[in-house]
Amino acid sequence: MSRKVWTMLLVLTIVMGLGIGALAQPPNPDRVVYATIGGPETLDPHWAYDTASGEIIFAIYDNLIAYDGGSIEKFIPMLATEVPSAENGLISADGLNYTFPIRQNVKFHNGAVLTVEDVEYSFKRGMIFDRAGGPMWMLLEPLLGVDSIEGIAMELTGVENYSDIFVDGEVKDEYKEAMIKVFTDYVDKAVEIDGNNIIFHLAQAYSPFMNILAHGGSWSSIINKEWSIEQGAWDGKADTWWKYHDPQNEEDPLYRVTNGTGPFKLVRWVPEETTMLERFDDHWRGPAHLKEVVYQYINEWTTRKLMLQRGDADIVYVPVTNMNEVEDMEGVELTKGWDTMTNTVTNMPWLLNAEGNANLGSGKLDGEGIPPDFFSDIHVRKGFSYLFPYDTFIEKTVQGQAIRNPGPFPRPLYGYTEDPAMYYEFDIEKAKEEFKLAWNGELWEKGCKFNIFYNEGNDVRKAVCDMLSTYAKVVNPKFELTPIGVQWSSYLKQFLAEQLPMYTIGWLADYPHPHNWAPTYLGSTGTYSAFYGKPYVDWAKENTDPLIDKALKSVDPEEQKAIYEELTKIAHDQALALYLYQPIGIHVQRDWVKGFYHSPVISGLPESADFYYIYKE
Amino acid sequence: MNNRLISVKNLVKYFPIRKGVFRTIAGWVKAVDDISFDIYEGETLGLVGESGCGKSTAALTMFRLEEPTSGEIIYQGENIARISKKKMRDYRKDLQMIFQDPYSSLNPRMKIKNIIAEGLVVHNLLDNKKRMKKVGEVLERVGISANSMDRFPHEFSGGQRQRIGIARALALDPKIIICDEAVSALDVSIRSQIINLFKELQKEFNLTYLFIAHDLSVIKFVSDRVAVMYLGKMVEIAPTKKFFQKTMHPYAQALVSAVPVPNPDYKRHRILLPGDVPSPVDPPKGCHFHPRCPKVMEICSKAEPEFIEIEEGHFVACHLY
Amino acid sequence: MNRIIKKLLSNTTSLIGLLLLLFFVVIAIFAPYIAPPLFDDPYQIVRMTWDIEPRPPGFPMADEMRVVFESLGKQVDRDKALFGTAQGGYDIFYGLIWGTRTAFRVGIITVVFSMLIGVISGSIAAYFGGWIDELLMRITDIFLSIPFLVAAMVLTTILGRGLDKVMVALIAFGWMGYARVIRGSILSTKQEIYIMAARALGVKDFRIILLHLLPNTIFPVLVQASMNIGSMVVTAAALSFLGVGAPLGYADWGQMVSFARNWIIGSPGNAGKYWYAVFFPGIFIVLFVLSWNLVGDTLRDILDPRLRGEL
Amino acid sequence: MVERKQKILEIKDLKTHFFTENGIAKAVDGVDFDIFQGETLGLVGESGCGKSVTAFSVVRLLDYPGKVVGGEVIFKGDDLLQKSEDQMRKIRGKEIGMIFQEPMTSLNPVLTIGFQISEVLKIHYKMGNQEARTKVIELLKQVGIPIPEQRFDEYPHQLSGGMRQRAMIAMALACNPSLLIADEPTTALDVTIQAQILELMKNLLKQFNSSLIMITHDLGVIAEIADRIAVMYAGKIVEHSDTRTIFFNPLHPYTFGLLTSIPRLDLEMEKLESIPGMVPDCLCFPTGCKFHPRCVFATEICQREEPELTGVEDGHLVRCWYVDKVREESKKIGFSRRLSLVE
Amino acid sequence: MLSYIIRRLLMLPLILLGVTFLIFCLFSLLSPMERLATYINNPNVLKNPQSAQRLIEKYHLDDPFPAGYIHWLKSLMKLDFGWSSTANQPVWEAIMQRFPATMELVFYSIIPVILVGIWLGVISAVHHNDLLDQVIRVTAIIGWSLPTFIFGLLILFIFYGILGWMPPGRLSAWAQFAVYTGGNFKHYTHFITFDALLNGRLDIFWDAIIHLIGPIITLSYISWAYLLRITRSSMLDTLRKDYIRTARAKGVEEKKVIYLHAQKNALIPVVTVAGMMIIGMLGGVVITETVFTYPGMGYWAATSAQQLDYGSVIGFAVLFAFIMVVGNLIVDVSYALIDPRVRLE
Repeated sequence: MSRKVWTMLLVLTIVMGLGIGALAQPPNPDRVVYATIGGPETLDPHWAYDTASGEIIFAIYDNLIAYDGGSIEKFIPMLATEVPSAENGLISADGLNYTFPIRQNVKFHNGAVLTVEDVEYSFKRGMIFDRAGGPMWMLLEPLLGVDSIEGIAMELTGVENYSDIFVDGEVKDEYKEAMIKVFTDYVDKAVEIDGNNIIFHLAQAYSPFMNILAHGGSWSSIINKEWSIEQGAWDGKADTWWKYHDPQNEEDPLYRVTNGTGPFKLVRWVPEETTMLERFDDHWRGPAHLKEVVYQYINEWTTRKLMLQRGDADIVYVPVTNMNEVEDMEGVELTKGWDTMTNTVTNMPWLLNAEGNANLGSGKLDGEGIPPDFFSDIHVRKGFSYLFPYDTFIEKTVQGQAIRNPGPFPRPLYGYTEDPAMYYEFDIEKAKEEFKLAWNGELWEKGCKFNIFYNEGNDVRKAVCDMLSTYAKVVNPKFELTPIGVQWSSYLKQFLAEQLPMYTIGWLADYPHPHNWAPTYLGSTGTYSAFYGKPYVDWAKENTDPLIDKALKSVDPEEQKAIYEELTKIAHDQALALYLYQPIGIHVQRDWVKGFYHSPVISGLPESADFYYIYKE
Repeated sequence: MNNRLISVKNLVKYFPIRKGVFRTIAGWVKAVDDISFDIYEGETLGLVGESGCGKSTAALTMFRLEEPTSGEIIYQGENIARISKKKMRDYRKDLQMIFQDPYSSLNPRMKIKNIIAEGLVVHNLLDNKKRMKKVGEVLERVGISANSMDRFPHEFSGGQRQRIGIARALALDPKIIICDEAVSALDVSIRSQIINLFKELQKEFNLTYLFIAHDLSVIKFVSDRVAVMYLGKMVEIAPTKKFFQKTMHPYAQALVSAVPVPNPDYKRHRILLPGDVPSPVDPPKGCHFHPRCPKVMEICSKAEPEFIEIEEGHFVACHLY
Repeated sequence: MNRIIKKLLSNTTSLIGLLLLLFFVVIAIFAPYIAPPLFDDPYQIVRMTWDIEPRPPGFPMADEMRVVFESLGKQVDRDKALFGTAQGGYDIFYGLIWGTRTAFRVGIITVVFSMLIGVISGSIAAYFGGWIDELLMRITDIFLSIPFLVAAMVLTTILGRGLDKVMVALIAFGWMGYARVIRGSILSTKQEIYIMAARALGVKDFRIILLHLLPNTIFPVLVQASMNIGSMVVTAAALSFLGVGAPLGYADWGQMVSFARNWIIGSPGNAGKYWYAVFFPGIFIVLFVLSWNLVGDTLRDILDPRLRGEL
Repeated sequence: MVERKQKILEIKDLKTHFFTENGIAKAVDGVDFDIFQGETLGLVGESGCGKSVTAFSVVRLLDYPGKVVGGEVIFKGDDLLQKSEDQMRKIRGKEIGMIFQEPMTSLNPVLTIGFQISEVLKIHYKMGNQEARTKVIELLKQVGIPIPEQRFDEYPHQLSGGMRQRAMIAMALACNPSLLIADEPTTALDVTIQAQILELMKNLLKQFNSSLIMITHDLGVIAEIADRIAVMYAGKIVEHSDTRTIFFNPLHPYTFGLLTSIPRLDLEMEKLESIPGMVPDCLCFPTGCKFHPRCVFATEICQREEPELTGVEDGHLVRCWYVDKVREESKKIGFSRRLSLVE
Repeated sequence: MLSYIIRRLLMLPLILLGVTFLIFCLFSLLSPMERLATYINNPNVLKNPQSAQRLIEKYHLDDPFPAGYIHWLKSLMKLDFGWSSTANQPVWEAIMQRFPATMELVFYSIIPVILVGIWLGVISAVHHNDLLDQVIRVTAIIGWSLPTFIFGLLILFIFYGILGWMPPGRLSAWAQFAVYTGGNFKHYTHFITFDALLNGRLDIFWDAIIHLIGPIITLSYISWAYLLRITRSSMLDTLRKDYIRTARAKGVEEKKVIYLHAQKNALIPVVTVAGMMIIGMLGGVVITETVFTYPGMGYWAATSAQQLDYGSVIGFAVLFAFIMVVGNLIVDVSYALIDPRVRLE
């Protein structure tokens, strides 16, 4: 009986071994498999606001202009035939009008030819689409001067809530006229056709405008008007636009179908499983080298690693912490040191919401907690700024794949400086001095006790908290900082409620311009800084807002540079936050993959690649 | 005759059969189908019948261990079929039962003393010390050393366990005890010990027994009166002597003739009944016994015979009489 | 009772199980001596270094960490990571030793509480029957309809990270098995004559359940419970593995395995480079579960031959 | 008295022990008896006396951990204990049929009655389906099962207890065995059904001319069916004789006790005698005569030495030191007289 | 029997309702803001401070508990399970997309469960207390004690990492193109293996099979081990039954006694357990699919549970409850079909 069992198992094993050996496929020279984590949220360029979506849209759609290779300052024309500038007169002297001549004979994937109406439609649809939490504020801000189309609608109708305009999904009769005006007086006027040119009329001078339009920003992708309407997207009319504004995901007709002018067309997208692209042979730049590109979404690192090792995946996303594992892998190429447009900081809000907030301990400076305005004392902030072992952290925790920033601006943007005077270094003695000064010495005497936060699952941020907590104890045993990991959901909730005393968070660039960072961290209305508490907001209105605005309106790069460096200095002097690090990216691929270049503005890079230029050898 | 101790009138116990999508009642198992009898103080009433005839159900229903479907049970002038469960609990100490299987009638995880004392505890009789004394007394009385009251049931043999069961009932000084097949599962040599014990106890404590058994020889030996059941109906009740001298109901006659007698020379006319006992779900019309009856008449399949007193104390339900 | 112990001791497999269990009990009790804590909270795993990458057995404590501990006034007695360090520089040995306590706590608390809930609801359902039974069993069905792991995961995520939350989740979705088992065995025990006898004595319902039914039906449940202690620990570990278990750095085996998750395979040509990262935590979990299974398995055979073939 | 015919089974000093964890249980400890063709032997005793084990030892169907440790079982001249398992299989069902106590559990619940009975025929006679079916239906008819064609395809649970036992009998008799072993075949049945089955067995035995070992604790049943009786106590035969002798002239105190302790229908009795104490556990039998702790006649010798099974009269074997005392006692209460007085 | 089936089916909506209610209660423990985080993976989204509130309104996150539940129930009636923020597609669509893959995995896992579990169980019982029995038993217990996530990763390591036999995922890249592009490949059953055979593509069939082996083993080994135990004890129990003695007394061959008389009876309780195990495997796919990146329900369930994507969790649970109830019903019916005592009731 048992012998039979073993014989059967043996035979089975042999057959399987032989069979697999015989049928194993050689790596296909025309196809690249990219194994990464997390797939796109949508394929609608006007909806997408996540890296993974941006990555796919980048391959499928084209913009008017693009960055020149890895540069973040120089542009090249794409669907426009010329890059506007003050020199060639395509940007008006006041910086309010941008003109783009449109390229001829460009074909969409469905065979349609690109027209200037397509371009006009693309931007107008984007503006009226403006989904909640979406990317369109970037275009609305320069073009209409608001961050949401609803703002204009509310202003024209005079209602307090946007939803008051409607009854049963229909615009109330009394508001109908105003609503049509939103389109005709604002949206329609912002983008105009002039022969074969498209002209943007800006509401204010806006130095990052070209960055916003450039390739890599899905929100400025050019879609096909006729095809979009066929799919059920906005019909281009003034009196229907609100029906296409801020739809549910599933109501968005373009969320899963594509028709771009880009080098690849979509064959199959299974969310969170795979995206399969195929070469578009009529691409205006000429067909790509690769015939097929497959994105495999695999959350398990071990699996991705094995696929890389076996050559089943050509390019693989490798967490920086596991970099060493692939370093000496045969046939695998690891390149390091690529700049990324992201940084990580630990914020210290000046005034916290004490109500129902358990994070502050007793809520008083009695050794059992901290007062809500604990961090409004500059010595406290400086003390902590000295207390973080920046170099150890970069060397050990992120395996050296990060650089330091003196302020909120990542390298190589304006505002980044290597001036040592702008950096805090790990120095327990200096930290001691600062803490002794804080709160008139009371802090040093009584100690403090509060929670510090990271979002669950982020081991690197957890290490930050551990280090802070550990060294706080070293500097003064009465300093008790408890690291708390919470789900992203409650992290966000507590952040919005201004309840987090010290929390680590990052900012990923929308476009490579310091303006994307300055208000965020320093302004009075920034994504983060608006939640630093009223004292900060008041302070920022006087000290940082004017500078930020000045830089935005400036057309002189030198002037901009000076202003952003000034902001960095303010950030350093005030010790507004612990500017922990700016990760530098790595790219891992099989060595038969060629044609990789890095650009910090392309979504997904440096882990992924611009597949138009990729080929296999 | 002594006083009536308990009297059962038109007792009925039906069990519903649920069927169908909504578990509606599709029929009834007529386990006890309108029986009436009295038990007199100090007597032993033997109740016989084959398995499934409803004799155990009748006993359980009488003591409200199954809720009667209808009918009256008069005890101490009160219809205990109608009183609340709580009130019934007070009567329980008068009404005790001894069960067939000495192995499953004692909780295997309880010590003997606790098993016997439980009745005293739940009825809140005596204090703890006196309880234990009482337990010792009843144990000794049924022939088990009081020293062994700290042991568990599995440490005793079948006969001893049955004695413990008896002690449990005795501890409450009951008026009436139902012995439900109390000796059937015992070996021959043990059975006689227990039967003798029953007899002694009856004399000593003036007990009344309802003695249920399927073995007529035992019934004959222990009871003062015999009652025979067939398919939920009472077919004959008579004083023991009369019953065996002059068995009236054809079923009872067949039953008596079928009992194996340990005497190779014993000659009798054996009445072999054809077929099996029909299901109590759908008993035959008319007299329940008529399909198997050797003396069946036309009327038997039509009308149900009444349970009437033929001679003094001799009741029969048969169209023959 | 003596009989059970004797049998447990005379059976080779259960003897192995008992010895393993004893081994873990000893570790749990003497944890402060085997691995002296360096943080105030002993369940905080000692960090040997800030390195993310695991370091092999015998790795000495990094200087920066020694400085930290010394300035905190701690005596660093053990300066080598006996089993190496896990991802993040956590001492595997320390984590495993103190994790033993965690394992016992998680296993025993979850099992005891879910058993309580299960036994109470199951016995009420079985004893009273009718619509109470129907209702309770449908509730059981509803709880059973969501896969255990998914349900526990959802609840832990909602409640937030932490061992107590994990335990709450495991209890909330872990009682149904007991309810079913106890219900089944009470339904059959209810037919036993001693229950009828108790009722004949006038014993009240709850006394019958407590004194007569439960003592006779609890053993299959106890057997199941003993085997579940192991599987609860595994499930807690699986939750940690999926990233919703004990807080990071807490001495918990599941976490130690999840630390190893990304390091199971070393570099090519040196596949076993990080063997220690998964081997030690893995072997602890497997042995712990195995010990309970071996004991439970034998107990089941000894206690209740009727249970064979049942869940 | 039946005509002495060919001796078909002879058991010599059969010993069957159970090797349990708590020690060796000597369930059968030296049993001798023989059976002639067409004869019915009653094996009587209380539970645990070893009567069923004796029967199962004969056909070698003992459950683990039981084992025949000694003796011979000569069936038609061959020692069954020496046969291979294969040879035994050919004897079981064909030469020796068996009927068990619980007809419910003794029939396979998932196989039809017809299948289970015809299986015997298929095994031993290599009959085809159709042939077996015809034969089985005939058998079912013979054992008194109405509409056998329909019953053939029914499952055991669809039959009543009496019918099931009839089916068992049909199965046992299918191959016309020369020896039938019936282990308490009527115990689980109701009195009226029991009467039917007993009647049926008596008739069939005549018809098939088979021998029968009837195992029962019911003296009433045995009185009706047996030609000879062997009384067992604690793994040994204590008395062995023809039926009338056993009933009218019991010479072992145990037999005597049994007979006086049963309530009976044929007598008016004032009081039941009873045997004190209980059947000993077969793990630890008393020394000497195993009955002595319960015996009223017991003396010191009984404690010390076990008596042999000796012939006291023609064919009457008794295992007792005080046969005479028992005979006297028996006379005193007028056993034979009282019995023959009836009717 | 029929009325029993109908009764059970009538119970189904009740259970489903209960399941949804339970999950809804769980999620009601969270504040709207916390639930919002499901839809936000990038703080950039909060650029405009009002967008949080607008998103909450958009996804009905601040509806009071009963209203929210009823709102949700209504849409459920239209098979509208809402939007899955983890799958980035409608929940129902996500289910339909992932369900066949999981079913295929579970379907193939039944084979070893039945074959190995039951077959070895019988062998083990027949060789009761032999060395073989001991080996099988101990292996089963050890197997049972191995956590799936460790076991799965080891399988992946050995059989894919070293031997290259069992790649993760469901299909190789080339096969994906062959199956999903061009329209030549017809999807009849959505089981890749079946479709491949029906399309006459042996290479794709083989590719699908080698992708399935690892997950199958990982998913089912605990079930084998458990079923083996159950079969063994049920078989041992049956072999002690009276009718086995009857069969032997009839002179039935030992082989026939075991495989005809005993096995069928012994398997009756096993069928229930096996059925439960098979249904239970649907829940067990969470870790297996995560480890092998097998694109099915389990993988998705794990993600959505972690990220509190409550639309998906409810969808998943409703589907699972449905399968549970129907599956249990099938198990009960097949139990009845095997056992004449129940069948002929």
